[in-house]
Amino acid sequence: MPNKIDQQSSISAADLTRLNQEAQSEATPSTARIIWNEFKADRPAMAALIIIVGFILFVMVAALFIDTPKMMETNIMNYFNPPFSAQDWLGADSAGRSIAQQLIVGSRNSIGIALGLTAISSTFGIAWGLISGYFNGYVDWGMQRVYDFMMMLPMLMIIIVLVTIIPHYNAITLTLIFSLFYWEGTSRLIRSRTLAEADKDYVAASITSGTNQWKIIFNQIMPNISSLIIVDTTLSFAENIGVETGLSFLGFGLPSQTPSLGTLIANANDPNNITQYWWTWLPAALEIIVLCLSISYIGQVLRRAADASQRQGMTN
Amino acid sequence: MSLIEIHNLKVHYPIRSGFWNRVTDSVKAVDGISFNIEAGETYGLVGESGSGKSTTGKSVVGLEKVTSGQIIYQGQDITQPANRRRLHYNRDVQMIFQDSLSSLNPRKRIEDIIAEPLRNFEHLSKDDEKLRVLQLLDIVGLDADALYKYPHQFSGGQRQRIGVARAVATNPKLIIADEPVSALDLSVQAQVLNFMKRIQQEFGISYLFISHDLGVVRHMCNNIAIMHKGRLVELGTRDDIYHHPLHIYTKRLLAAIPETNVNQRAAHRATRQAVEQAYQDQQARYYDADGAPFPLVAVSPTHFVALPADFAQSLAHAEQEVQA
Amino acid sequence: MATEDSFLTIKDVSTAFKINGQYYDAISHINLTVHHDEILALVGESGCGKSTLATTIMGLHDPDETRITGEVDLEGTNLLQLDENGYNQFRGAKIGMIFQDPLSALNPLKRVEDQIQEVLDYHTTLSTAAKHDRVMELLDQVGIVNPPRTARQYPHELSGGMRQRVIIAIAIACKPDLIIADEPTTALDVTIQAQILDVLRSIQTENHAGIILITHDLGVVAETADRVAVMYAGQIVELGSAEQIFNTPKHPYTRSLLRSMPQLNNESDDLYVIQGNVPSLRRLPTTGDRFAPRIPWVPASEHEATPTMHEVAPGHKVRCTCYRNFTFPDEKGSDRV
Amino acid sequence: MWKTILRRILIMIPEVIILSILVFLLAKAMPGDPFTGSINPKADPAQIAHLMKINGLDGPWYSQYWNWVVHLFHGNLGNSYQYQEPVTRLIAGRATNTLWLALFTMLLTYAIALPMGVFAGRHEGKLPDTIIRFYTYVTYCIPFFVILVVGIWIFGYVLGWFPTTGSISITASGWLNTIGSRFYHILLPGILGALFSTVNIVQYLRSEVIDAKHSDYVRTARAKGGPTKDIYRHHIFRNSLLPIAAFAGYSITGLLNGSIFTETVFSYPGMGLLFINSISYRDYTVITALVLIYGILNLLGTLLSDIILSLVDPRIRIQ
Amino acid sequence: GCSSKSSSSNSSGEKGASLKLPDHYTNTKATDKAATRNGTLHVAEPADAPFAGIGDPNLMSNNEDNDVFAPGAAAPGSINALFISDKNNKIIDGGLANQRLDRKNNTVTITLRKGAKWSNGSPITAKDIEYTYEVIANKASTSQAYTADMNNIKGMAAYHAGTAKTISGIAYPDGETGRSVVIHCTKMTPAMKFVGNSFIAETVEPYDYIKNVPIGKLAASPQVRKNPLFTGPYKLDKIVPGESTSWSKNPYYYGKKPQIKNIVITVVSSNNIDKAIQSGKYDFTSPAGVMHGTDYKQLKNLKNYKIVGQPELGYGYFGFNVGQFDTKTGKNTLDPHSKMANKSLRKAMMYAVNNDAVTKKFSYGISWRANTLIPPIFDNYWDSSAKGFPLDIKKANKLLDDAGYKKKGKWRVQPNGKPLTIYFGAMTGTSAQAATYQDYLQQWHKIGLNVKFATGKTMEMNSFYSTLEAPKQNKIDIYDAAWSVSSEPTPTMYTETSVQNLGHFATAKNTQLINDMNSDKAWNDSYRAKIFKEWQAYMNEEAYVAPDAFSYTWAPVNTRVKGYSLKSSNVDFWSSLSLTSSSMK
Ligand SMILES: Nc1ncnc2c1ncn2[C@@H]1O[C@H](COP(=O)(O)OP(=O)(O)OP(=O)(O)O)[C@@H](O)[C@H]1O
Ligand SMILES: Nc1ncnc2c1ncn2[C@@H]1O[C@H](COP(=O)(O)OP(=O)(O)OP(=O)(O)O)[C@@H](O)[C@H]1O
Ligand SMILES: [Mg+2]
Ligand SMILES: [Mg+2]
Repeated sequence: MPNKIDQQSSISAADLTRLNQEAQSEATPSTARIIWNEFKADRPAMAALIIIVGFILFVMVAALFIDTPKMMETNIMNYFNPPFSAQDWLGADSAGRSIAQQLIVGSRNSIGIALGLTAISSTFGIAWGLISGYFNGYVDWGMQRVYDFMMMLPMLMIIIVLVTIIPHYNAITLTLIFSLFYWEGTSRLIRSRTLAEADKDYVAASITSGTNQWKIIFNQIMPNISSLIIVDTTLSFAENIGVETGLSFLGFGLPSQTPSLGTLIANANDPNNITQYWWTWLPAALEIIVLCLSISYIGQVLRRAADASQRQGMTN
Repeated sequence: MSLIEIHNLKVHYPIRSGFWNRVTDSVKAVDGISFNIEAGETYGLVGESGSGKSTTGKSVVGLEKVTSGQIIYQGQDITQPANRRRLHYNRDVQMIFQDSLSSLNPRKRIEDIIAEPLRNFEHLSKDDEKLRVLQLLDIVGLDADALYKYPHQFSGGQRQRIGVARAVATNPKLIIADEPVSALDLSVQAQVLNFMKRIQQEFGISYLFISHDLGVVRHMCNNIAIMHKGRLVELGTRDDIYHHPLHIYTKRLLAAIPETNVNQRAAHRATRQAVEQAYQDQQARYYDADGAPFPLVAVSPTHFVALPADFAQSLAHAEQEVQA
Repeated sequence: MATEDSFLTIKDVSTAFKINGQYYDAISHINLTVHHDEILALVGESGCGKSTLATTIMGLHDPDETRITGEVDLEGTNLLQLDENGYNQFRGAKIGMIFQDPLSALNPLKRVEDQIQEVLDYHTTLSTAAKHDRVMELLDQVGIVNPPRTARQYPHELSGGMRQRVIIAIAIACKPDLIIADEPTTALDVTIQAQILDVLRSIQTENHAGIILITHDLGVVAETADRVAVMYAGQIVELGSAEQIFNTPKHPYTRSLLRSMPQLNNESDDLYVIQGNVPSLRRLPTTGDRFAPRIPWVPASEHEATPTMHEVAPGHKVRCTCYRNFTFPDEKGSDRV
Repeated sequence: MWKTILRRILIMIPEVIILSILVFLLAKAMPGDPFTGSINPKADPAQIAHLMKINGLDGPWYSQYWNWVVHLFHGNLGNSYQYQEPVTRLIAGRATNTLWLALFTMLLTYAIALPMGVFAGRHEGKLPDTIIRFYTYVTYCIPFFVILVVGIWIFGYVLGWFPTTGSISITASGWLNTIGSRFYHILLPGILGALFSTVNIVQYLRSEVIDAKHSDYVRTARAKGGPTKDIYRHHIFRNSLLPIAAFAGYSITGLLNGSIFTETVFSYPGMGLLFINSISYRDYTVITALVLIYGILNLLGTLLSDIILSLVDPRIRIQ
Repeated sequence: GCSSKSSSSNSSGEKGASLKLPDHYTNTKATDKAATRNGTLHVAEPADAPFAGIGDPNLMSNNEDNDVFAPGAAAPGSINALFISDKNNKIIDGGLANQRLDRKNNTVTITLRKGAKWSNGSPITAKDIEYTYEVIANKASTSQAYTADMNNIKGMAAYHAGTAKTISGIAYPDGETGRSVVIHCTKMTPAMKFVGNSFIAETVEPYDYIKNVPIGKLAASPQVRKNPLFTGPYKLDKIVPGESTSWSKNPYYYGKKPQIKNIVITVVSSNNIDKAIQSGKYDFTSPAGVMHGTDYKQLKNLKNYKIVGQPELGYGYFGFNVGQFDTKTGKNTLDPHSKMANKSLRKAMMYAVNNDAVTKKFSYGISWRANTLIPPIFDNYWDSSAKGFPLDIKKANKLLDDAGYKKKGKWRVQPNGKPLTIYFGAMTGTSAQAATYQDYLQQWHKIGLNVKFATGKTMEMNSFYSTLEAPKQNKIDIYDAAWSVSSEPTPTMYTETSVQNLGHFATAKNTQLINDMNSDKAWNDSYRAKIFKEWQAYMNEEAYVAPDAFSYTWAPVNTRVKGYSLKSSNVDFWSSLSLTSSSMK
């Protein structure tokens, strides 16, 4: 009986456009916009954002112009060339390969792994956490058992074993192997927040509005933990840039012909390289630290901005 | 025929314990209650905290898994999810929540919040939908500006009205209002209560009005059920409950309402303490051996009380004599 | 009620909070006295500054974030001049405080007994055994049935009413002269609320304390208060004995509040609704009558430019002159914002 | 309590069984066997086959697995091919080394992290807090092994303050010397490990302290008239430190992971180094045993944390 | 005996190395008596992992154990050895026992010296000689030392199979506690004259001491792990499992009296060995320890250390996959249709490799280009005149052109016109090795051969060998690997029946030559040497397996050490050592 409502209200279809325009002019900016505004207001954060995005783009593009197989060729003459020499301004490694070029391609690979890993593990972890947190009962119970089991696995050991088993592994396989494990932290975080969210009345309201469960999970609950998701994803990205370094150090990382920040830093494994040939590892190590610091800084700003957008309501 | 009939509704939450974590006991949140809600009436459900009011409300709206009993709507038992789906039950039965902030998704704009049930049940065109939302806003006294704002930008009273707008969007026949005003300030409370009454008159909606504030219930409801320990202890018209309470628990609740008449506060306190004393002393007469309320018996066509039949009759007689 | 036996005098107290580097008054120029053996109720809508006044008296504000002026005189000492250590001599000992949410106000990791005993540790030199006895006594006094058992329990094991009793026990442990109860029953049921109020009253009679009872439930005020101060937007708008406030309310705000309560006899009618909202801290009007925007039909000429308190009867004061000719508009208020 | 712990342990059993099968299969799937590439050019293929047989390396995987499980129940994890001795004995020797190192690292971690976290939280926003936070951010971003490698290089080789290999000096005699020598050997790896693992605890503790500072119960405590230092001691520190205690169990996982790096860099003969060696040697029995042990230790760590948590926090009763 | 040429030069110049390392350190300073009597000699054992700690020469399975238990033997690598040998590894009298070969009766008689004792003072007996065979051949034994050659001893096969309780072919002329045993063989071979042959075991086992331990459990027993017995100049005092061993003088040693009170051998990670030496913590690294070229670069200029070295018992080589192993017949067969079956292709690839430059750059002279498949330490057998495969791109191109490998675009194709992709198998190792492999690929690309890493990258050792050990495989066409060889150099790994013949080549000529090495005629040393040289020439000509690099075994020696000599004639390596100062220089 929609006419019942029509009867009760003086508003008719004729007013629609006018009222809509009025409403539009009063519209509150969306969260994304608020965050963006926050960034615009915070100069250092903006700078960090530009630097990071710029750097990533630079590395991605520059790497396209580098012929990796050629770069990785042994060049006996350039053996441990010191930095700031004519050909290699960052010097060369024990095989006479340019560190600068390796750094670019290596960053591309490491960042690529980090991006891929973050995308896969966060997506999976978020979905897992949301579903497990929303459906209590057997679904949650089962998912929690799987989670417990995964938590029990000694991750590093299993990864090493897997890496030795897989014959033709490359950056993609490595990303997939890491993804097997890296969703756990995210999923736990998301689950505990989802548990809290699912108890809120707006979820009950959605149920009584006839919205189906999946829509509730992904359209209603997820936006409410979006700031958590954004921050967590940023921070995991920062962390994931360094994820293959440890494995490379132990000798189970990327194949030697695939440069990465990890393989570069692993040069520090040889104590002689630490001081004598410092350029073989230090730039990569510094790059990781700087990248990770900047990204986590951005993460902090995002958290602040996201919190602010939620807090706004309280003070208004 | 009543709009909705609740028969012997039970909701038990399992308590797990012991070595194997088996279900060893249960919280009897709702333990066998029956009542009917007529079309167009406001039915009050009153009781102290933890007595099972919200659980009852949620069961009626279909949010709670019912342990046993039936809720009959249009001849179907809607405790079965399949029946609810078939009937588009929630199009006809909606809910207003106590906490207006938490019941509105903070990350959704008002338009989306109010349109949510419309999208699921009515499938209107985009413009029609928007128009309907605007009309609803108009009905609850909010400007069109509200359309693209977020819940936190409104005051408690306004938010509660947005909740009402959502609840009436699909033209429901029954709205469960679970303590809709207890979080609100006095003046805002008045605003929302007025408003709910108006909507009811205009749309012919029934309310199941849940509250522990007997003042508000008296203002709103025609029929009232008093709940205690998951059961109903007394059930009757407003007059039955406020002027002829029979069960000691009802009396105690009534006595606890603070009196705004300063001049008689000493007397009021004395009465309250007397009733409290009686409540403490006469547990055995008013409750069964397990401390649970007895089954309801009728003392008049509208008035039921959870007491042994003879005791109930004698109380009713005594009451009549006092009146006379 | 003569002022001579007042032991707490609040003189011209204002408290401002720092928001984005600027100070905004949450309460301004509050004058109030509290006497022994009385319950002074502080009523008003949410955000009127009731809690702010309470915490100002207790000195619980972060000095970096607030600016407090005026004088809080407790038996000759101006509390606002004290340093943290000086204040600690008063807090808990001379002033006890009861908070609204009894669950979060108790340390979840400590047993009830320890939490009560802590006050005794700070302010008395009793032996351990004596403290224990005192704790039992206190629990008994606030109406706990089995003190030894409750003393051993943790807050989460208690019901809301029990927790609130424990908080009260803490507040009265050192027999303070002043007890500030900030909405002690809002989170509780009517029946429990009645019990808690009874406990408060019995304590007051036993200890001869003065109580500041903060609430927005007029029923509670009517039942318990001796004197009432009605607050609006950081100011006291009406002050008087309970009888004065309920029987002959003067200020439009007080009258509006009373009128918006559901009454027995007007059940079929609409309730009165005060237009508008309590302004937020940053939007507080700085001049004129702060309540004026909510009674727009009253001509500006009725209001004072700088409203002051007018004594309309002994002990009964009203802010602004607008009360004099105040009537509600014919149609009983509108629910339009 | 005891019942719940027992039940938790029972629930663990299927997990451990699945883990054991998984691990066993993974180890089998690794290319090569313990005898591949043994560079004795005169080794006889028949002899190698014979060795495979007496080491139980023939037959289908399930029968190998079954044999392994049966032996397991006799406390026999098989023999290490590389070390020619029972895995149990081999690991027992290594485990004590790892245990000492882990224990020391953990104690040191707490000794460093607690004051830092509390201090930062208490002086939120002030200079020391900023410094501590900067330290945690930077440490968080440096790969662990870089800390180790640079640390051993500076303090071990350049300054020569600490031993750089092994777990004990063979010349140490007498129990005092022995303990001293052991301690001396774990000092540097322990310190470096602790510097790294403080990060999480410091950050967590700091925010706990800040939360506690603003909590209602602290306001209550202030209303009691308690001196600030007492309020910090009885309420803020207590309440923020107790949940940290439960970190102890969870941190086992981190310490075990870290042990792989620390022991490799310091040639410290513990389980982590053993694992890395066994991987390149395809010493299946050792690999399976180690992964299983690490898995079980992880489980026990979680259990321990839950128990600690339920002990210190009366609100939590483990289910 | 034929040890004609024993000029024993202290430079190895003629062995092809550009770097000349002395094989001993002549310390002219006087021995510091007090330091020697009371001091401690610190030896570093470079290793990647803690040592296993099996103090029994027949059960230990890796170099590290050999090194950390070395002071229990007279000279490195000869723990509990019966014999001493001359510089050509020929067994000579004067060791713990003497050996007599009786070709007529097919017997070997071994006689212990008088009064020989274990380090615990108990006598060494004939049974101890025999027990070695039991330890190696027992059905339950964990030893890897048993070889088919041992079946040459009568009754051995039966004992090994477990059908006999004792080895019937071993007799005690004067009882088990006597001094000699007689070993009855089915045939005698010239290899028996040399230490390191695979026919006669050359150690003693302390039978009395270990007889109660089942042989299968011996390797794990305390008798072998905690308190093993030795026959050498030092006895084991203490062992920290996996980490270090500590030694003191063995009063029962029959030979030259040891001089230093205490020797401590500590495992040091190969990664850090140069730093450890630089920080002056060790007197020298284990004489047989693995040291890399980069280490040499770091250490060669230290003032307080002298570098001492000698050519390694081993060599690096390239192998070509040219056939398969028939598991039924147990034989390798050549496949004439295989990708690498063309001799010109193989040789061209070898000529394209610039090993002179590579070894110089990456090993600093510690390795050098090998010219044959017999390492130069075998003075008598090594063909110093062999050319091997020096860099010659022109020749390589010509070989390919002539053989019909025409260029088609960037790469050469097979003579039949099909494209040619060659897969190179190499093991993951140090960064220097990685660079070397890269260089190989580049060189091959230069002559137009499309060579790629098998699996696209270097292979982890286990995957590498498990790929190669398959009876038939086509993943790897050419591979780079290394052998360490025994002191008796017969190349048994290249026989028709050997599973170690990873490229599966088998030719009649090769079989013939290897058989000739141990034929009756070969009892004549010069004939034997001639056959060895013929074989080397044949292998270089066919290039089924081609030499890659020879290396030094070398060690930095602190200048306070006196008497350090790696000469094979120095049978008293450990007891010759003394100190010239109480503190490390
Ligand atoms: N999910 C649940 N699991 C276990 N027990 C529950 C659950 N929900 C409610 N209960 C219990 O059921 C009883 C009734 O709860 P209900 O919320 O219906 O009470 P109420 O009358 O609405 O109380 P209030 O006035 O506090 O809202 C309470 O004792 C409560 O503890
Ligand atoms: N720490 C603070 N910082 C900034 N503003 C504050 C702070 N505390 C309170 N306020 C503001 O001061 C005003 C008065 O708040 P107060 O809590 O005293 O009100 P109240 O009368 O106690 O309300 P309620 O009934 O909701 O408890 C409000 O507008 C509130 O937003
Ligand atoms: Mg409820
Ligand atoms: Mg308040």
